[in-house]
Amino acid sequence: MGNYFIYLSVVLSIIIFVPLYRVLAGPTICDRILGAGAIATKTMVLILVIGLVFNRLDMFIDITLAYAVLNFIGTIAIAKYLDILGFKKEKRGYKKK
Amino acid sequence: MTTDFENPIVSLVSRVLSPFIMLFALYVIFHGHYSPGGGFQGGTMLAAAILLVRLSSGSEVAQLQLKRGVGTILGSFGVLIYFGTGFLCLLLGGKFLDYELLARILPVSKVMAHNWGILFVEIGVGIAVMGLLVAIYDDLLEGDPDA
Amino acid sequence: MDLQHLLNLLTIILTAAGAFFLLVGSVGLLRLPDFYTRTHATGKADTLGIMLVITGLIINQGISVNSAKLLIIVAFVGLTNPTATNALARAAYHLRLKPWFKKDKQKKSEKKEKE
Amino acid sequence: MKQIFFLNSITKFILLFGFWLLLSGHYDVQHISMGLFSSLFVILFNLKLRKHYFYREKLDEARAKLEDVQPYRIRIGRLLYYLPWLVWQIVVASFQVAKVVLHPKMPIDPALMRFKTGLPNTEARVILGNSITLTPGTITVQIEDDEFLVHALMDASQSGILDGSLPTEVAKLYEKKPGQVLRKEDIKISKSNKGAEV
Repeated sequence: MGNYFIYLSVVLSIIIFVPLYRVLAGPTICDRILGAGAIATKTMVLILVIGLVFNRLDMFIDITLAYAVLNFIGTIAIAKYLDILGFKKEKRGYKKK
Repeated sequence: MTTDFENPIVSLVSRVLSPFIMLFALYVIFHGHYSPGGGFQGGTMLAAAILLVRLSSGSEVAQLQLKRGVGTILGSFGVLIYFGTGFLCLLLGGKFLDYELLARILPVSKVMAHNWGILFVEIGVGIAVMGLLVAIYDDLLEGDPDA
Repeated sequence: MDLQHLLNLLTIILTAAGAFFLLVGSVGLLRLPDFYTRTHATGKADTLGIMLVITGLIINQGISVNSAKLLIIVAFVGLTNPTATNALARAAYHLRLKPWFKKDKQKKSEKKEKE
Repeated sequence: MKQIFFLNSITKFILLFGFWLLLSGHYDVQHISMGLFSSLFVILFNLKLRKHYFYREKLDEARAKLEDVQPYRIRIGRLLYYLPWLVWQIVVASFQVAKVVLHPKMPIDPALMRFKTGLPNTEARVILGNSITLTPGTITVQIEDDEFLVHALMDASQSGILDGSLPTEVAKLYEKKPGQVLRKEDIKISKSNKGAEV
């Protein structure tokens, strides 16, 4: 059972690299942020599994919660910035017409 | 102005989550010596909970939670708590932040005095970090009509 | 085959299934054609993946404080993941990101064939 | 109204304190008193914000006055049925996405749908929006007042909205016998960038 979780953490850390392609190549900025969010989700799982490997799950759960909160707030902040950017673009377009 | 950008989903979810994030931050501050964390991390999470409401509901509405000028004052106050605890130990005849001497004023044993001293310092650091982070956010947005 | 073995087996199945869905979410992120369709991959497959892995860990831990905390993480992710997805989708819509449609694609290929 | 607010605050306090007890693994006098203090602090800190009525809630209030009904409150019993149902929907959704993603030809046919619902308040709309995001093949892009803009991945995934089962399920969280939540004539589906009002 102990070995299984080590293998699982290795597999998860390989999976993390898959969305990295979208972050590097993504045609628009939204794609990049989506990829970053996907990486964050997988990192949360990885932290939990590593906590089980080290037998200190109680400690790592707190770290996961903090990570989840900061990930959520970061995504919301960037989304709001892009949202306002879109609104401003729209208004400029209407003025030209 | 803020109603144009208002996203009901984000606004309502953040309002529901913000108190819980705040409580989690206080848990991180108060349990600094059992689990990872302490004053600085807890203060950051507290600031995150406040900034979440500021981001989602607009700066004007969020003044109801924490007013604009208060951030700087809270930051100074936190530093005051930290240094106050340290200097109290100095006044009692020990070194800076020599917690065990607090047992002379507080009606507790030396070990418990050590515990309480660390707690005071962490609360001070937490308040200072929270206040200053919120103050930085507010100062960056000063005069921005879209905030 | 006693109870402990059964629970271990259940943990392994659930966590492996969760890892599979996390992989599916990532592959979807690579293969799907535009931003809006990619949000489908992360918004759903990732949520189920994290839920499955955490359910496996809860079974591994039994009834304890840790399990309750893990449940809190599930609730938190279940609430925030769709919210963040929606916030990003809305931002993309206001940035005038054009969605990908099957018909438009077909028309383009027909034009190319005519030329 | 004041009484309801007071009761709400007490419920919130109990919820927060329960959350503290779950988080903190130490059950002695010092830590529990810290928990009581923290929960009280959080309640007092957010008191003014919770009294504030937001833009959309003002609209809901005005409409409730117009139709002369009590403001709706969520039914806990129904929620206990709704959540497992939603989890099942998430499982189905993920299998569908997995099938589409791993299929060599990727049989997708995206569409944008606009529709209006007769849900009673903002809370209900937010629950519906997040549920749509979690259920098979659909994602909420925008909610404007009553109008939802939804992106659907496949034709098959539109059925949950087209037959109105999901909005009705959400409406049942607030009323025992909801009227017609969704009218079929109101649903607009666009499958092309040309001629769409995007």
